[in-house]
Amino acid sequence: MNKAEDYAIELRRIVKRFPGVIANNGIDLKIRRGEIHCLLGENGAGKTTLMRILYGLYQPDQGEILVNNQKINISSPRIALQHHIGMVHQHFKLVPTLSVEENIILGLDEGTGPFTNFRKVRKRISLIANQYGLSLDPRTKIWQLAGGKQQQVEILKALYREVEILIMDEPTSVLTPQEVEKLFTTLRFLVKNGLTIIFITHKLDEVMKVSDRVTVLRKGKVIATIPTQETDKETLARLMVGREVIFCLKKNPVKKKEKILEVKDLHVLNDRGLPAVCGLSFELYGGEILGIAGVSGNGQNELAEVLTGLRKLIKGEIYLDGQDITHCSTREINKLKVAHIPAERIRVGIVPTLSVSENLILNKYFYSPFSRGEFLNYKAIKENAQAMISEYQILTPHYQIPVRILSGGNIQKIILARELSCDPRMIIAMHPTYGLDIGATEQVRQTLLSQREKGAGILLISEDLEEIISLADRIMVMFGGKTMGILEGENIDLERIGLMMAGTKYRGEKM
Amino acid sequence: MISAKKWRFKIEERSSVSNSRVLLTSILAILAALIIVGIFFQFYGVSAFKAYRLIFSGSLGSRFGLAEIVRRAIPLLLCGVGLTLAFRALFWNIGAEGQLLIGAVAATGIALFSKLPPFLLLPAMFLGGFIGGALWGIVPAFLKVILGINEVIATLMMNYMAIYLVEWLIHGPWKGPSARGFAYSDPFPPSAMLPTITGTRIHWPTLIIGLVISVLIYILIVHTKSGLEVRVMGENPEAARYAGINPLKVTLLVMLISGGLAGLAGVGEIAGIHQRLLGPTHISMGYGYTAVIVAWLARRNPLAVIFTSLFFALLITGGDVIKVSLGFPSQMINVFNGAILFFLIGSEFFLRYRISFIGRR
Amino acid sequence: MGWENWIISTFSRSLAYGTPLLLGTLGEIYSERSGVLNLGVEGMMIMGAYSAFTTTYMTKNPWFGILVAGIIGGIFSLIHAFTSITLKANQTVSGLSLTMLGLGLSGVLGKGWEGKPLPSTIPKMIITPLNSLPVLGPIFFQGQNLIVYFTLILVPILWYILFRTRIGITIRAVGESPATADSQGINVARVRYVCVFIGGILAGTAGGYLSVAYRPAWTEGMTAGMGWIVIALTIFSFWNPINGMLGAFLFAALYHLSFRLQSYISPELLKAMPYAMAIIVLIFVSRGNLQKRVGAPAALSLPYMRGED
Amino acid sequence: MLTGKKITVVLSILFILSFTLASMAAEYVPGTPLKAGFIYVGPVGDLGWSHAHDEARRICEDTFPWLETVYVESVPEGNEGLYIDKLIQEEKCDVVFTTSFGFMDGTVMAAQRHPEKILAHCSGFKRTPNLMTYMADFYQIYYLNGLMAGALTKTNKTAYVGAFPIPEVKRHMDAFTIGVKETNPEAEVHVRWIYEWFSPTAAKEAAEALIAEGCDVFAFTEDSPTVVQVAAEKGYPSFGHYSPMYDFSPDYVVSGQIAHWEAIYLDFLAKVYAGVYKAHNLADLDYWWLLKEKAVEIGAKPGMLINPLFEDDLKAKKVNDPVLGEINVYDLVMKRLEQMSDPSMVFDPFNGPVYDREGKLRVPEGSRMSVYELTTMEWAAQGIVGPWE
Repeated sequence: MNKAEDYAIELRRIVKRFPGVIANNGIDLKIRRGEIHCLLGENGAGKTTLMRILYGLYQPDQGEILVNNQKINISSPRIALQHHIGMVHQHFKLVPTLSVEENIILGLDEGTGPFTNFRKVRKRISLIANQYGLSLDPRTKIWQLAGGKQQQVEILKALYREVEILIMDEPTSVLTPQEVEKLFTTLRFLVKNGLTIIFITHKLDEVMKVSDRVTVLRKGKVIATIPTQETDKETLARLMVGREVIFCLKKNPVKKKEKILEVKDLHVLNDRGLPAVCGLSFELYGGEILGIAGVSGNGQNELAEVLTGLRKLIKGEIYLDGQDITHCSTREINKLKVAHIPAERIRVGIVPTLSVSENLILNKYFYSPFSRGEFLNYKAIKENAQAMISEYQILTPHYQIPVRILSGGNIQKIILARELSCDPRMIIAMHPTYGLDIGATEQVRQTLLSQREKGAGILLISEDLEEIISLADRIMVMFGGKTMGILEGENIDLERIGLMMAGTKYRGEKM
Repeated sequence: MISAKKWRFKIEERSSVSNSRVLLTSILAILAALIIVGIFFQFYGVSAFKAYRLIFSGSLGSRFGLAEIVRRAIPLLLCGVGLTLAFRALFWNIGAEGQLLIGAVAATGIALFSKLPPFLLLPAMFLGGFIGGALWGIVPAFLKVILGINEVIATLMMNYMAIYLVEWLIHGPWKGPSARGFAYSDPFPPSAMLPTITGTRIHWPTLIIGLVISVLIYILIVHTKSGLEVRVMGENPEAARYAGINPLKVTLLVMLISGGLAGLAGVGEIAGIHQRLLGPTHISMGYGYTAVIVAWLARRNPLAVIFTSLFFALLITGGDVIKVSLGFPSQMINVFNGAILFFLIGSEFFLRYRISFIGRR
Repeated sequence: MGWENWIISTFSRSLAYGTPLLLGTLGEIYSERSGVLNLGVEGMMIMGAYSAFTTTYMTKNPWFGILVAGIIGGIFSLIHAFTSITLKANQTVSGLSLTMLGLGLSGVLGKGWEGKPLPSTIPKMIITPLNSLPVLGPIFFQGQNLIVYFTLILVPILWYILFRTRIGITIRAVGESPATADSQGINVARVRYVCVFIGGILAGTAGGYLSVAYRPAWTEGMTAGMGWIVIALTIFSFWNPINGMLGAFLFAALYHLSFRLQSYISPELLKAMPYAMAIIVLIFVSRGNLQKRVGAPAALSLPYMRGED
Repeated sequence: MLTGKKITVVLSILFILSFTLASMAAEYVPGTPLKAGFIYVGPVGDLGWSHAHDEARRICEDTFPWLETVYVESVPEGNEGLYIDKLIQEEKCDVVFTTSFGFMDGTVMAAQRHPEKILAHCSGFKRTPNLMTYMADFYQIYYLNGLMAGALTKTNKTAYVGAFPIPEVKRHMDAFTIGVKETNPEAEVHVRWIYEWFSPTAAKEAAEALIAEGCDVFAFTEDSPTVVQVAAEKGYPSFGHYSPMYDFSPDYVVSGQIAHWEAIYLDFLAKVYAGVYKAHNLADLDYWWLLKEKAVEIGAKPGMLINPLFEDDLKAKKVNDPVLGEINVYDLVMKRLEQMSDPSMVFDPFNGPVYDREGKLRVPEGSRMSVYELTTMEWAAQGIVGPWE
């Protein structure tokens, strides 16, 4: 058998539908043994879904899976593991209160019945760890470990299970640059030892750096599978984005107006009590969109939360229209006409069981006319809902329908309608088009642009570089809680942003 | 979307549930429970038919039965309405029993030891009872919001602390000289006794308070800003945070009212029925726990509590009837409650999920 | 009558009265470690007490009675398991119903069994020559019964299983992060069923101990709130069998001392103590890393549904 | 403006009008079949108070062919009114007995609601023309038990586990102590309270605490045989309470108190049947029945006054009585029993002089305590050790 045809995995015509979305639309994919194969695509392209099918977490609606040229039915992760397929999830599947070794042997049957020879386990862990240059104390509890170390545990866990095909889902999104380097070294070690790695990412640099071949996915379909050496970032970017529409967005030149937001020397801690934003300063002007780019986990979330009063800062000052809002509550900031389009729209943006009309006033029910004194005015609420539904083209059978039955796009429209209908001074939009279909994406972007026309200052936080580039007037890149510089006009280019996202400061400005 | 493949049927979350489906499912669940208990009757050597006939005719069919249903529904109504509010905010208040007792204690303190003029006494007792129950209720609210302590455990533990507080009072400092050494407080002065409908023990002022409050709470939930905040917090706490709703404020408000209403129930029992402080199991007979079921069955709707509290009052009274007429043990009522509850929580599953059988893929 | 008398009586009573508390607590620790809060302990215990008594009365074999008590407790717990695991119902309400049902059923079925003397009970043991050891002898080797020893042995075993074996890792993983456990191919529902069942068996056994060993008789409601002390003790133990043992024996000792020191301390205060202590412990561990180290299982009382992240 | 009173009246009238049942209850006609209802505070199976009343009820029903009875158990205090109404209105009872002190006020109110019916309240002190009170009291038996306990103790420490520190229990403790002191002036009575009428667990631990203190003879007031069982495990003698407890440990139950409520019930019901007692002549009727009325009995079980196993020990112990001279305890018990059973009750434990444990004279020489003094007794007799409230 020809080496080129020695496929470890073959996926044929995989189709997976979710309510309202086709996540995978007839995907064919072949993974060669012993290669690092990147799955490249934007958020929502269907990469993760496809890999979850391969790992047995989802069942495909159509299509077949071949492992080592044999057709199999992977009904659960256990079956996947039996075929030596392992997966390291973006959100680690680790039990924080258990130790490293306990997490590693969790769910594993070693034929020792209920008992475990921990000495043997430890020995084997350290053997594997040494082999791949990992260093871990098997008795440490997971919650005591940093993100990179936790990922090592995940990899160890897979290796301990004698995985031959390892799926890594956006493994760099939680890592520091040093940790990323370390990870790549580890991955090369693994391949050298005969493993096959499927590497999910939307970062071009990583593809170029680590992979042997790359498959580009877009909207649930395979666009191309190319050996990495035969391509370059620009080609891949074009294939990945493939977006004609985007670059046709009509954008009027900036009419830079008065300063809306001023952030001085901001310091914020994350949930684990570690510094997430360290000494960040910037300004936002009316009528502009300031894009904030960066690998996720570099302080963007914390920044957005501080600016909306959801998180306390430890040092720094924040001014909105010259007014000190450093220690204002969410409600107080909200009343200063700050709109917030949250990243996780279903989890935090709406109340699924409440009606469309009630969801549309979540940020203004305490104003007249929606309430008078303590009482709600349902007439005004209804009129507001009807107006919003038609203005934002929300597709809903009725304004009293619970929001949960609407599609993702319509839910996002509800959030936009609610947040933007008060003529906001400032809009903080996080991943506003994530997971939306093309039409909805278009509408969301147009809406943001029209707010810009009206003179609002918009802070657009997104991991979707294309989106940022096409919408933003200025782009600030965050890395490690600091700004790597702000790009403007001519200076904006993908490669430069990529470098800054990796921690290189922009030389064009004094920093 | 969930699929449990092994079972060869598919379980999907329903997107919405109509009121009539809720009603129908609840009624079916109760019927199923009654059938199971009926089999138990039969097993016990009593015709289920006869037992149920007696339960309903004995309680609904006589003046005394009806009066008893109404008077038992009063504490269930007050506690239950408060619990619907707490449950709306996703605060699992299992502590109505303790809050009721503290309300009774506060009312007793005012009735016996305040030197208030007679016309002020009862209003002061209601106010004091409300405050007492509310204070007992907001402690776990604080514990939950500030320290993240599970409210089920906290409220449960506080029930027992309330029980032993009452025990201590009637054995110790509040033991009445007129009780001849028995563990009771002195009886209340007449101005601290609630009027009752002649020939019954229906202390109607509490009943009216309960009915008015259930309407008020309904209005609060559906028509006010605070009510919207409660619903947002209960349905999606994260969204509440993003909308700038202060969880401490909402939880405190909810537990202030929930605990306070249970406290009012305590005032009603103590000033309307007993007119002195006595053993905790005699004051309440587990109304606080039964109210959990009452609120649960009402699907957290305070107006529906009017009916569900009457329904459970009917069951309790019916239990009394068969206790007298068939010589059934008094624990029968717990079998009833337990069975009905299990069928209700079972039925919840069929409300939330749609189950369809599928063949092999 | 010196200090030895106080030590001997306190410790030996603490063993005798603490054993049912400990059995119940051990069971509830397992149940809660797997993520299922079972407020039905009182109900399972009383069903155990009832079935142990009637079985022993009819068969004249107290050991058979204890066995049946464990089985009945286990079967009873499966009701809660079914509603809370399979039907994903609210565990609080389901547990409360279990307690109501247990109290009710045992009260109704137990009519006619009340006030009957038991023909045979679990014998008290005197272990010679160990009983002649000073202090320790009278505490441990005189007048205790096999169930007490069995429970004492159970503590390290259950601790070992929970913290040193694969089974324990699985249980704790299911209670902390069922999604993770699921992703490792662990059947979350099955683990929880087993743990709830273990909780039921132990609670039933505890009830059986009460009615055929501790005080050989059956009376309606004889568990008298012990199930709720168990709930408090489970918190107090930080979900660890060893601490559970210390807690159970501490409260049992306090209970006994409340009678010895009756002239000095209000009994209501002592009775309220387990409940107050449980809240204080919760306050104590609610902060910072302590929560992770010794706090409640993260998925406690949350039904698990496989879903998307 | 509507006042509270007016609303009450209006609601009451509406409520009453809404029912057309005008069952004008008639007064009982002597000589016709009679129906009696019993309301118990606890479950009937608890071997204690409620059980004893229910035994008596059954005996009555077996004795009188014209009598029909009905009972309700486990009635929480505060609910007695309802049950009285139910028994009268629906079960058509002519006589209703309520058997807990806590039922007093509810029973008085019910008596006023049903002036044509006969009610009887046990252990209370409030009477109306149609409500009598009754009580079968054990203090004389406890005294006799005390005589034996004093003789049997080797450590000079006898034990008493009490339910609630109320006059009834204190009276029994005092009588028991007086008995103990009479046969053994050195002995003490150690007391523990469990604050429950029925709590096997508490009774057990209280008894264990007393054992740890060195007590070796046990008396108690709690509605289960727990104390008997605990004492027997350690090989200590004890005295049964309320029901025959001999069967629970035949080797260690010396004697005990047995209630015969049927004595009162039979007498009263017969007189109602005969037309002696009617719904208007009960205001002064108080059955305060003791040994001489045979409302109570001393014995390990009916007919077994003293467990034969202990006869020799009791006979071996001699005491000097100022009146009876040297006499062994067995004979002393018999003599006292005879004296107290005499219709003129030539002896009573509380014959003066009686001192309390503070040394205060409570009953002067030559006088005897009145029923009122007995039922409100709060002092502790000399020899009692332990908490008193």
